[in-house]
Amino acid sequence: MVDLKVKLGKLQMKNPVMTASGTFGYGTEYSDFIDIVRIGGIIVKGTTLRSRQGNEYPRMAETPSGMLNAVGLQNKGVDYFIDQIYPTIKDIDTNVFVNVSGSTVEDYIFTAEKLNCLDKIPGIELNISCPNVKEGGMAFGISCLSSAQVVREVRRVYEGELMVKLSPNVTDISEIALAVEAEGADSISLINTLLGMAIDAEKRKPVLSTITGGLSGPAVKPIALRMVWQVAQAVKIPVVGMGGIMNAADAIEFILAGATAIQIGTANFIDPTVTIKVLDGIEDYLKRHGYSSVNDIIGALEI
Amino acid sequence: MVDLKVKLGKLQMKNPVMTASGTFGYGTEYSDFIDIVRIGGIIVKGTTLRSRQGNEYPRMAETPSGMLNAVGLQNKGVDYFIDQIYPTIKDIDTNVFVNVSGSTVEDYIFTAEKLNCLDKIPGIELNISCPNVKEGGMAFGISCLSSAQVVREVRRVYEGELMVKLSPNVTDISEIALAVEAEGADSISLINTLLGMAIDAEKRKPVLSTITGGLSGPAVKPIALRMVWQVAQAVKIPVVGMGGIMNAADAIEFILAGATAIQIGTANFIDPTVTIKVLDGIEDYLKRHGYSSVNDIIGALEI
Amino acid sequence: MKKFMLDLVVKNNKSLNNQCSLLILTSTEKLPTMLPGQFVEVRVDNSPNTFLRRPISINYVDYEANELWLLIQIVGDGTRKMCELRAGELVNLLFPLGNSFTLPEKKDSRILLVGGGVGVAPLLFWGSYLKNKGYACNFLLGGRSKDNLLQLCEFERFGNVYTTTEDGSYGERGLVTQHSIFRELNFDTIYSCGPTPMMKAVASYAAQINAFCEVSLENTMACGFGACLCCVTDTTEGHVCVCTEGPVFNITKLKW
Amino acid sequence: MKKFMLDLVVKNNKSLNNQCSLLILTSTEKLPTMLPGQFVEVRVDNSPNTFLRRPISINYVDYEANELWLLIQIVGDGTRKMCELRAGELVNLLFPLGNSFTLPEKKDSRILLVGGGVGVAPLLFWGSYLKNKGYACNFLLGGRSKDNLLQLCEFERFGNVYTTTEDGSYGERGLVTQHSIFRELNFDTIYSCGPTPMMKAVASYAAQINAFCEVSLENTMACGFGACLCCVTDTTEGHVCVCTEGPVFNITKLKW
Ligand SMILES: Cc1cc2nc3c(=O)[nH]c(=O)nc-3n(C[C@H](O)[C@H](O)[C@H](O)COP(=O)(O)OP(=O)(O)OC[C@H]3O[C@@H](n4cnc5c(N)ncnc54)[C@H](O)[C@@H]3O)c2cc1C
Ligand SMILES: Cc1cc2nc3c(=O)[nH]c(=O)nc-3n(C[C@H](O)[C@H](O)[C@H](O)COP(=O)(O)OP(=O)(O)OC[C@H]3O[C@@H](n4cnc5c(N)ncnc54)[C@H](O)[C@@H]3O)c2cc1C
Ligand SMILES: Cc1cc2nc3c(=O)[nH]c(=O)nc-3n(C[C@H](O)[C@H](O)[C@H](O)COP(=O)(O)O)c2cc1C
Ligand SMILES: Cc1cc2nc3c(=O)[nH]c(=O)nc-3n(C[C@H](O)[C@H](O)[C@H](O)COP(=O)(O)O)c2cc1C
Ligand code: FES
Ligand code: FES
Repeated sequence: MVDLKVKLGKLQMKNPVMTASGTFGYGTEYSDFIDIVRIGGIIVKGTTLRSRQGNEYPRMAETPSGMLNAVGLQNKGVDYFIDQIYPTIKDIDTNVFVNVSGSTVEDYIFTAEKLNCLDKIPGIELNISCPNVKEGGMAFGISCLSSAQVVREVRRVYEGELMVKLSPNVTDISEIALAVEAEGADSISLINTLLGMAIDAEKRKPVLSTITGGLSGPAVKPIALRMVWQVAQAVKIPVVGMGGIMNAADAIEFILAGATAIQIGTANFIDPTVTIKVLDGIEDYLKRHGYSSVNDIIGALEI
Repeated sequence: MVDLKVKLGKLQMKNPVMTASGTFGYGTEYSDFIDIVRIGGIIVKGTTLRSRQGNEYPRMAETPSGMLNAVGLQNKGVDYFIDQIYPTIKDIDTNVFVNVSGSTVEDYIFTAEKLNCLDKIPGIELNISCPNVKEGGMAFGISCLSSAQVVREVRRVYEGELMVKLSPNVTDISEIALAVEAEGADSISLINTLLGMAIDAEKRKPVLSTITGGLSGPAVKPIALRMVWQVAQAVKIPVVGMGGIMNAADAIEFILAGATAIQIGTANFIDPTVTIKVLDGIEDYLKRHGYSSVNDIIGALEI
Repeated sequence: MKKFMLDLVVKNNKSLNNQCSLLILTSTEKLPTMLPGQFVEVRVDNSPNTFLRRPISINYVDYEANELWLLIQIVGDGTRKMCELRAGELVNLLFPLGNSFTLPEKKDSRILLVGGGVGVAPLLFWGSYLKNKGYACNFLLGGRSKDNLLQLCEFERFGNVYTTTEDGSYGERGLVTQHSIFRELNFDTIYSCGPTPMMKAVASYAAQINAFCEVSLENTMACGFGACLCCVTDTTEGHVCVCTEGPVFNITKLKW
Repeated sequence: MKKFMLDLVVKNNKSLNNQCSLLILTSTEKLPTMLPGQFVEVRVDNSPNTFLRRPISINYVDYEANELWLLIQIVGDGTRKMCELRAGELVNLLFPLGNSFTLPEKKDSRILLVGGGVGVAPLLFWGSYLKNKGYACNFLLGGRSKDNLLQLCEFERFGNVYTTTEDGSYGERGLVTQHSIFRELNFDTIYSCGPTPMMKAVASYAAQINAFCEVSLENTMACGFGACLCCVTDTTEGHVCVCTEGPVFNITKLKW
């Protein structure tokens, strides 16, 4: 028996496999396909202070080994989440994180404060990296100063596990990671989507209603892996890696690069059972290589 | 008959299809497969002041819809180029550009100065964006200050077409584009490769000798397209777009986004005749849509 | 309704014209129950340009023969690969997805099903279902030319079939909405699937005569089961997902 | 030597064991001249995980039958797809690429060709070529077990065949370099292709006895024709491309 348990800050996780925000609904969308309780952690949809309609359609474009999305944080707001969604998911026996976004620092603070009261939500993922909203979102995540400020303010009001999700659309991601670590983040997750664009040559128009959108999927994996490796070298807090993970080998690459846990996003759309396959595959890898715990391979890349 | 001619600064090009540096050797590598004279412009290998052995192997990793390379500017230096290579390529009847790289500003200046004397080299492409060398390269291209400095100094000594090649590994590429435009660049080319990484999970080792390398190919196309669009909005000088172009439709997307010309890199490895196919495909597109000149579709994206 | 991810077996793949094929799938297990209007998400293997699954309507289900029919029109690499599948090969599906058409209120409703091009796909299953439940249907099917009129014989098993072609090569010449049947018969219940301009024309006619009208929408989908929020359409209730709240919508809900 | 990009036709694809196949290609046109040691770059279609071409040695050329043979071992998706090609299908190649083995200086040279696993591939073509030119060859072929010894009958047409298997299931037990032939015969010319540790052992033996020795190297290649500079190996003359200055190298040039 190999041990799959990992710790994210103070939080014990049954295994390192999590689902990425915006790709796993509230978890229940997947319960016909898998036993979602087996997943180490579920990050639910991006949640904002007030209800948001999201962007106009088209919101999606397929790209080589990836996709662009421009959902734009469609959600019914944190109060709706607390009143309507929380009761239906609070008894799911795994760590459920809420992904929090905002247009202003106050938005983040108020949303985090409200979520702080929820017993069964052990943590939030602070999304300072959404490229699909006009205000806020990524704007916070691309400068050290504003990243630090949001984290500092949220840290004051939020007591649970505070994971901060970084944007890859920056020159030096380690710098931002260090800035949010210094303000009390418990862990860092990366990468959010890369800003991209698709054009319909025949129609001479952008494919997405928002012109640009967020790129995800295996296409971005090499970039994500590099950034996770850079950030894991730079910070002391746990790193949660994601970007294009499609199978257990991909997940292990991120763990070797220094990720304590990983998130799976786009792959869920193609194979809604992929999380369980990755989980089983990690266990199999550890057995084959004679490791007793997944902790033995975190950051174990031989340089 | 549709008109394929475009102008890059003062330079007349017979068509907008160019080849990307480091992927087309000195052109002659392809002459068994195609009539290289049909290509609008050939950018030869990255050339430095002194001879460079390049990086250790492995230098290449395949990735989803792309590849990482870590060649590291292997070349025999500018003097060797002038003495040995130039005589063999100077009569190729198309625009041959030399891609210039350096570790210090002086390197760039001296190399450009030497190339300034070559009659049949109408321009250089200043590579301030190579991610595969320890010193210089990308370091210049990721800050406005140093980008501006290199361009300013080279502009003093170089009289031909000065194309500056930008790095995509930055937070705000338009800012850098504006900085180099202000210093007298005649055109801007982008994108160079994105910094990425590959890991062999079974061996627990990085695949590349240099750990990280440069990502190219269709995987990066959405990012490249977005950056070309952003830069074309920002600057007045011509933009040369590249990143993952595999066929005529891809090329047209870049042109619609604002590129006056395009470069093809990685695709040449898979299909050494791709440049000619793209050229014919652009002509066909223009005919089908009733345009008389390729200039009619530059930046013609309808927003 | 429980959703499944299953490998089905290609029983037959019949080319209907140079663009369309009828893919008949089966399984060693009994196929789950599906409803007319629902769709499947097909994983396209061996296709470098097809990263995501492809949504395809359920064309027909023959529970006795344990067959699931898909009617596919080639528009790109994904649909091309589906049309190239050979008998015996496996194809991975997520299904059944989405909502379904609503039964007419009265048994004696005057029902019209209007389909255009490959949009006729879900109407066959719906027509067979209606007939089974004792409703009488009329089908109005349109296409650019005779070749684009699909499955006419199949439709005739379930009701009266009227046709239009744009070039007049079969049935009446013109668009479906110009068919003389609208002057002759008085429908109170209309279902439609096809190109958006066609459905909009049908919807506007239905609204005019105050008929109950449902249309089946398409949208760009990444998942097909409500997880990505990429497939929204604008409704009187705001943005809703076509893959879960649709693909079938009552036109009174749409902002057409 | 002029390089071509051509679609060849699969004439036959024969599985040799559960990992290896012999792919026989042909063309309606006369195949161009190729040299032993050269390789082809295969474009692998319908394979989402295979972005670049795959380098494969020329195993044999039968100019009379207009056949080009490739011996392929499945190690990943690209090679798997090649092994699944069916007679009649087209496969796109860039070829012929790289340099070739060097003819021995003297007609009466005592020649040994040492191959391991799928590394025997180029040695068959080279052996046939040598025999044609009037040289006598010995082949020493090694594998993990009997199953991994490929094309023994083919090799026997061109010279004496000696074998080793690691498990002793065929020929002598052990590694190729442990074969008794080295104690019995005195070679002055050795060619080798196979796993790097094997070639290094062969090279070190050759250096010891001062034999002329060429080995055929592998490397990660993006293009195969000198354009990318990805495939370098370290030599006495610095980094050189395996795809153009190799794949065949005299061991005196290598830094082994
Ligand atoms: C609920 C639903 C049910 C459907 N039912 C059927 C069906 O029964 N039979 C059938 O043949 N098709 C059906 N479609 C459409 C089908 O999903 C698309 O044709 C398919 O995804 C195209 O994939 P491709 O790889 O062949 O083409 P791609 O390479 O993805 O696209 C080729 C071209 O088609 C356009 N395109 C892509 N997707 C769509 C789309 N959904 N609608 C319109 N244009 C598109 C693209 O813009 C592009 O120009 C349905 C779609 C939905 C949403
Ligand atoms: C000049 C040359 C000649 C060759 N001749 C032959 C031949 O005649 N027959 C034959 O079967 N193979 C030959 N090879 C090796 C062949 O190119 C690789 O096995 C093939 O590229 C693997 O592709 P894939 O998609 O199946 O595996 P991938 O998915 O690319 O790789 C699967 C695994 O194999 C490893 N791998 C990939 N490429 C190589 C390689 N070049 N060497 C060793 N391991 C590798 C990878 O690291 C990975 O672990 C030759 C290679 C070269 C450079
Ligand atoms: C459709 C879609 C919606 C997303 N929504 C969110 C979101 O609300 N909040 C967030 O932090 N990230 C969001 N993301 C980003 C993912 O969580 C993840 O960071 C990214 O997709 C990279 O991982 P992947 O390649 O495994 O998908 C979204 C991604 C997709 C594809
Ligand atoms: C093997 C390889 C070598 C390269 N060498 C150089 C170089 O010397 N100088 C340079 O400016 N760019 C170099 N590049 C980057 C390309 O010119 C181009 O910017 C990049 O590959 C994106 O285009 P593509 O996706 O069409 O390949 C190299 C790319 C590859 C793949
Ligand atoms: S396609 Fe994902 S929510 Fe509808
Ligand atoms: S593989 Fe490109 S130079 Fe050798």
